Amino acid sequence: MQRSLLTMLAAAVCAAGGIAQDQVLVLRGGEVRTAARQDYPDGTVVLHRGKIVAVGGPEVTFPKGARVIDCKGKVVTPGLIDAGATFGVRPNDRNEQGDEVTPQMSILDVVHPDDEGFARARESGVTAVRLIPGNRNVIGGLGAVLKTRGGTVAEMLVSDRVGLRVAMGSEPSAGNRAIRGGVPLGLFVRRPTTRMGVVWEVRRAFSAAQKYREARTEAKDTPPDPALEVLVQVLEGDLVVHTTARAEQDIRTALRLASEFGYRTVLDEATEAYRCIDALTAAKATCLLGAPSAEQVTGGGAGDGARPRWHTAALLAQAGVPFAIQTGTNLGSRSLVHEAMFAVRFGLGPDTALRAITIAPATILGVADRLGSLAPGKDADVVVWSGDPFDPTTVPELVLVGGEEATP
Amino acid sequence: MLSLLCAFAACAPQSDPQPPALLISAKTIVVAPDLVLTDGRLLLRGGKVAAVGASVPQEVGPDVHRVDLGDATVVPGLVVAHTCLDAERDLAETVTAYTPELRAVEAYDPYGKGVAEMLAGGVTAFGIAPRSANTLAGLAGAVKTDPRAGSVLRNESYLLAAIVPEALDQQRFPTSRMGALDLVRTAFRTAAGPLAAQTPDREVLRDVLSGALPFVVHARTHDEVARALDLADPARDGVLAGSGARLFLLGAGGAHRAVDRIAALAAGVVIEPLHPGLAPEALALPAALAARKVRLAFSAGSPRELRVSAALAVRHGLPRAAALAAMTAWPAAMLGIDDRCGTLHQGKDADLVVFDGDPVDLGARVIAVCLQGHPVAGDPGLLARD
Amino acid sequence: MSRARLDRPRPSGAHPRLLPSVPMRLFAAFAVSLLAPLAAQPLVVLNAGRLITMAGPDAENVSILIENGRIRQIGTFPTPWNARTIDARGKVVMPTYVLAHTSGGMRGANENLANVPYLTVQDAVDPSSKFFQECLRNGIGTVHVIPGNRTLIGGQGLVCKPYGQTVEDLIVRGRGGLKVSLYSEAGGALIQVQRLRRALDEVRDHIADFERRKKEFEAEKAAGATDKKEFDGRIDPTKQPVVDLLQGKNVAFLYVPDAPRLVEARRLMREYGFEAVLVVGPGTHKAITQLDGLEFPVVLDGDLEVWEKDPVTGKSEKVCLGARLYERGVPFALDVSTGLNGAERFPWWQMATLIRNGVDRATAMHAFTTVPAKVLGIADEVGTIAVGKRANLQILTGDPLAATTWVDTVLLDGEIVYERDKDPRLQYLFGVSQETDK
Amino acid sequence: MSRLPCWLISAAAVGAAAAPAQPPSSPAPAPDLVLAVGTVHPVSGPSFADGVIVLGGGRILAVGPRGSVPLPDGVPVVALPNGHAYPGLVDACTDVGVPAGGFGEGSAGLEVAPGVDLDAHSCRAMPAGGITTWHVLPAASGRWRGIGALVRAGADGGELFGESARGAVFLRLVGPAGQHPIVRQKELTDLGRPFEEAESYAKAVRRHGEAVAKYEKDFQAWLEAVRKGGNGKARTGGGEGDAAAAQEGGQAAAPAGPKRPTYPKAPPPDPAKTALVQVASGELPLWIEAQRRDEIEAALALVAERRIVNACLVGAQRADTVLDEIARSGVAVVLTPSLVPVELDGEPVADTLAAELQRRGVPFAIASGDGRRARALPLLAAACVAHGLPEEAAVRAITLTPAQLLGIAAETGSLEAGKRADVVVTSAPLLRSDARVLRVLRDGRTIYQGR
Repeated sequence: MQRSLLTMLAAAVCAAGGIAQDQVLVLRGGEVRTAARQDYPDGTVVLHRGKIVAVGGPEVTFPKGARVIDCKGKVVTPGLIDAGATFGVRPNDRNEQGDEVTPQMSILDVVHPDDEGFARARESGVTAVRLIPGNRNVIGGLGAVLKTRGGTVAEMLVSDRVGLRVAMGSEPSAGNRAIRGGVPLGLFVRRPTTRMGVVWEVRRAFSAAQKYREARTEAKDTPPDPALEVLVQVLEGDLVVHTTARAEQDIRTALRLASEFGYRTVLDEATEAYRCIDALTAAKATCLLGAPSAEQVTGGGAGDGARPRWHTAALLAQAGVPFAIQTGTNLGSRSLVHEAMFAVRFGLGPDTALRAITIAPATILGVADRLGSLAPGKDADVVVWSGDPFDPTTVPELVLVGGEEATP
Repeated sequence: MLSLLCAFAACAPQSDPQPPALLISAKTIVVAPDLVLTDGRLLLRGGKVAAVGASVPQEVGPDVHRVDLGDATVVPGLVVAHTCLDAERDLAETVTAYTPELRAVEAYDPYGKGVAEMLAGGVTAFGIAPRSANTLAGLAGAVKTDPRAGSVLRNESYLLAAIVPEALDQQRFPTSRMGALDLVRTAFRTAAGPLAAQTPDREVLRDVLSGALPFVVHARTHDEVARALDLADPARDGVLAGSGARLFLLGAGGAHRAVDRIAALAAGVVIEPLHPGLAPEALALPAALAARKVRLAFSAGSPRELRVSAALAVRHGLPRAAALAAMTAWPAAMLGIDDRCGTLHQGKDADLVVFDGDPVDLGARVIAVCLQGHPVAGDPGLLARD
Repeated sequence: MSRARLDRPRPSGAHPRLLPSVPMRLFAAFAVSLLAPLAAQPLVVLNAGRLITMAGPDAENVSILIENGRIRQIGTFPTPWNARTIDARGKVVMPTYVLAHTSGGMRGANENLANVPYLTVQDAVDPSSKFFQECLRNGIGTVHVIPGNRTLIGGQGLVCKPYGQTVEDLIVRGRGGLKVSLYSEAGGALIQVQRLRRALDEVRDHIADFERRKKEFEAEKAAGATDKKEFDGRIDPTKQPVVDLLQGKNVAFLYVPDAPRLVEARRLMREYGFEAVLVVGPGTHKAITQLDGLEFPVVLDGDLEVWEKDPVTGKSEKVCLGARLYERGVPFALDVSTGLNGAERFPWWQMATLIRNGVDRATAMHAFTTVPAKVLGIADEVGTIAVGKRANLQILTGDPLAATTWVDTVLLDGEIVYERDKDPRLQYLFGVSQETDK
Repeated sequence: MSRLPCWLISAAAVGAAAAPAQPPSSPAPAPDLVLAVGTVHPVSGPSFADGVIVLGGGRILAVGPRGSVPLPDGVPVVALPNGHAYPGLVDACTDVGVPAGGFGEGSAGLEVAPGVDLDAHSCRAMPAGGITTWHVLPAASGRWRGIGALVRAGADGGELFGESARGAVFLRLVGPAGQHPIVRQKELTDLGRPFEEAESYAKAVRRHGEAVAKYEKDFQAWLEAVRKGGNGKARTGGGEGDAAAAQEGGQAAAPAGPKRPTYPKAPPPDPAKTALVQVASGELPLWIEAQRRDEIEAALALVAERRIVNACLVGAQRADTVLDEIARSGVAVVLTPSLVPVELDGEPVADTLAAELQRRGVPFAIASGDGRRARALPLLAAACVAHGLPEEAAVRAITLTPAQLLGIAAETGSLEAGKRADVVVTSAPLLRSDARVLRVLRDGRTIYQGR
């Protein structure tokens, strides 16, 4: 309720941003890759008031006095969407470690709009990102999709109900110590200390949510519990779970839990997805792939023992498993477009690769109504590249976020 | 030297319980930041301000001791809105982060060294606050810098909440700002809820919601401040929105881009001690806020800190009058003690400081301090009947 | 599942040979087994689809005749009856890349004593190191392995090829340099410079004393005060490399982390009159004018783009030293990082990074071929494809700067030393089997 | 002014070190700018209203009330009718420009100038505070810390003052709190030793020079002797080693004729001792960081014992306990006051130090000591005024006095004809809180302009 209010306001702000430059903007003559049905070798994109008005070939007409930018020899694509951005939040604020299960936490409370990560992502063609709590909790909290432009969270916000962070594998139990009698000293003497314990925590939370839901339907006056409210929304399918699962066993566990409680889940950083494609297709699961160029998992996930393969994206594409490419927590060093470029190097088709960093994440994150492709009515998030985006020598020459130039 | 002052300050008041009537004339008398008398007169009687300027009768009785301070400046006793003095350890209950009903005055030691120093520097009243180590840290109270017991003016001046990093603890809930803000929201929601049982902590939170008690949030960086303001922002569906709550900010050093929202949503800002090392924007913030009619006060551990903050603020564009108000009238109002302190209007307590210049200039010296009519610091002979 | 089902780019015509994956330590053995026949027939003809010589315009559909590891002929000519042909039609042939300065390929890059000029990399280099395999995989054919930056005078470098079984196999003619480093932990900058000064002073005095004794010997001989025929005074062997440096018989590879140190480095070079190849960290751009008018091209270290935060505005801006040097017309060579993750270990990526920052294509490619060859004094042997030069060639599946291009085959001195289809590591990274990475 | 001579010495010495862009002696350059300001505070003399300052070739050509100095025509005039002009401020001791991690391990001979990070943000911030010259403290470890660097402010980053930019040699006597008395005593006794060693070192160097000369003579003589005496072979072979052997053999065979002389061994070069020699000769100032009473007394003892003409106490927080000794000793003091009360060993530090030193005629400078305070240098001085220091004395303590202590008074520190054109113009008297810096000139170039 409150959140939708928030979103509306954000939208209003974006519109306001557009009104500032009320003039019609036309990108003319470039090779337009819409990431939708049709591409236009000699294309036209018309933008007005922060929205895309028209997309098409040379035939598209536009009013006099419109500002026309000549894009001959250049490539026009939708703004990129990084479904796995790791910047914008200070390290300690990424996880609320006071408890293992904190579904009511919202990443919006800790987004740091001045973080340079936003500017850098923007300059590399990324116009929207998913930010979500970290993996140190079993159930971490709510993620959000934000634009990479605008000084305040409200201006940047696109959607704040994109997913609930659940984490499998070694990270949630890392640092915890077993209780084994005696007095528990300190915060980290607690469960879980094993993968089993992690799963057990998830089960306990969701079965509690089930009871709470029944109790509430029977007795209207049961005191509201914000944490369980969130889990109930998951159970009722209003909210998607984003499960971090790198190693094969974790991926399978994540799918098992999802089917057990009947909720929808996205598999985050599914490094070993190439090993359980059958399961993924069977469960109609969707994946977020981190850092395709990595030869080994580094950072917090190293303990999961997952082994990357270079052609994972290509295999998923063949098997028809919907997936998006993210920069991810593994290697944040390169920009999103270059991660996709490596996927292409390793065998992924360029069109699929482009969709994997535009419309695919938009769909997975439930913001495809506003972002992800060049289509009339969508936000004017557009990138003009100096050439083929998957050529390593190409640079983004113009980045528009909500119709406003975002390149310095 | 300080210890000597302390001893002096300690004994002086007891020595004569009923202060003498005093007629002060000076080149400059600042009755209030907006009312400054030149070559004015001030009549103190019974520890109160009996008359100011024109209202002072030409002829006063022989019992009145006349003092001509020449070209000195008389200002109301300075007021510090937020301090922990040196009772640091006692002012935070670290077992849990939710301690709204704890009172700082109960850990206040009127004989502490810090108090004497405050007095010597011209601070006659201050708000003693819990340390920002807890999310809902507790209640700040207002006291006179008067080493006698019973100097407490108010037990509950405002409720202090902190979302700064030092309020987070990696060994207990909350460890992140997500958790801290969740704690604050949940606390107010439950307190406001009809089903909530009556407990002391909820009483406090309800007083905040009713506006009876100011709510001070310690937030420093731009995003901390933004989240603090969200609490009172109807557009963000803040927990305090729509209620009568009065939101103050403590710190706000990084808020130079949020001044307009602050002006719209906050009742005032308490500036953390300024030092030359801070970023220029942080030093210019008081000026920016004052320009938007935001009421300011200072947090300070000592009078030196108070005056350095004021001086630096003025150095970066804060008008002198505003700086003086931030050291007297405004903090008094915020602490809810403006019926007695903060100005020298008729009927107020006779708390005043005599400077040999403008207190906003660091070059100005404290000549004398008068507390409820008693000369308590500075040159003892100056205001006392010889 | 079979790899054939992937739309992965592969050499046209070549059928995927699915060999059993083999532990990497046997990797060298592969190439050996396969160059055995080649030793018998010294003549090799390489038919190139596109030839990038780096020494003039590119050519289409030409052949290269290789004899005894050297290029004998380029152009179109009848294939000699006894020549073995390598078919690279439809592919791109260019010289292998040259690394002017790296600490990869040896065990323990830094001696924990500061002043050890008498050490030499020859004793530390490991022919079977992962780094050398990675070099071949990325088309790098000549590397100057030299001690790391965490010493003062670290020892003598070695120019070698990343292929062979013994150190002797690796050695290539070329000027290895003496490693001198101004790197220091925080706070040590001044001390480091002072220590270097002291070390050089010591050697300078040593030389002076030597010269004096020599002069006196001549005098004594003239006066008949000695029966010795020859002067038998000796230079302290542990000082010899530095003596050579100060006498212009050796060149230093001087690592300079930042601008203040760069100024000092130039001052030292002036004062002590020695020649140095400057290996510069990104921070040096603040004193970029100090890089004008140098004897040798400079060498950039692995990270080409760095972000510098401006404490005033709090905004951080991207700095690309290579681009700045390009604008000033200062020649430079590139380096790759030695890690297993991150694209900075690929020459093509490093070149692309420079081009993204405004450097032109030719400059970027020379920075990995002719320029480092010049730095190492072997420009007449490697770096370009020309008659008489070493046949160090790489066969690429496409344009060297395209992300989809792979190094297909590498020849060093006319021997095939790498074939992509037999690269166990790639077979691992493109497999789905459970076996673990060695 | 008993110690004026010592200033002159240092002024001469270091003035030379910091080679001026253009010595004042050379023929006066053409004027290129005129500053007309409401009030001029030359510091070297009384302030006056409605003054003009004529600048040319980076130097001050003339200063005085309007009318008293001839105004060149055709020269741009910058008029700031409400402005107050002061000499560019001099921060006698600060850590602005010290790289993160400091300068490492210190020694009397460690010149920090090459290590100063002139591009640091703190350096670029100095002009905004009206500071045109500062002395970088050699923030190195150890008792003998090194030789500080003189830095000039610039529009973008600092510049070294002259070629060597050498400031003062720093000796740190400040011990940790709660040190055991015996240890302290040991620390603070026979500080003179290094000077003695330095002296003998200087002797050794001189002797070596003579010895070499003698050796060359002897060698030639010996060759002559050998030539005359025919078969020298019996006696010696080439090289000193053989010579030595020959000597032993000589004793055995006891042949006539001179022995081959051996080359004298040179003393190893030692920058630390060299620096101390220069200190002893007054060529380099010696600045001693001392806070507690015993430290200060030890410092004074050292100065008296070695008769150091150009010495200065730095910090001296407990100077209030030994004021008269300081006054008698003839050393100057660099105070690094803080805006907020400070304590030393749990006791508050007296705020009245500056005033007391002033009363006793001890020359003293007020320095930031810390880059974070440097930009508020005037406030530091103002804080001292609050404790009885006359305002003009406070201004002098951040301009002329530090320049004199650093031996650059001939170059900067006051508004006098011939000095470098370092000028700060503020919107109000410098020590007032609302004094904004309107314009800063260094060597006649505007390096900062306030809004």
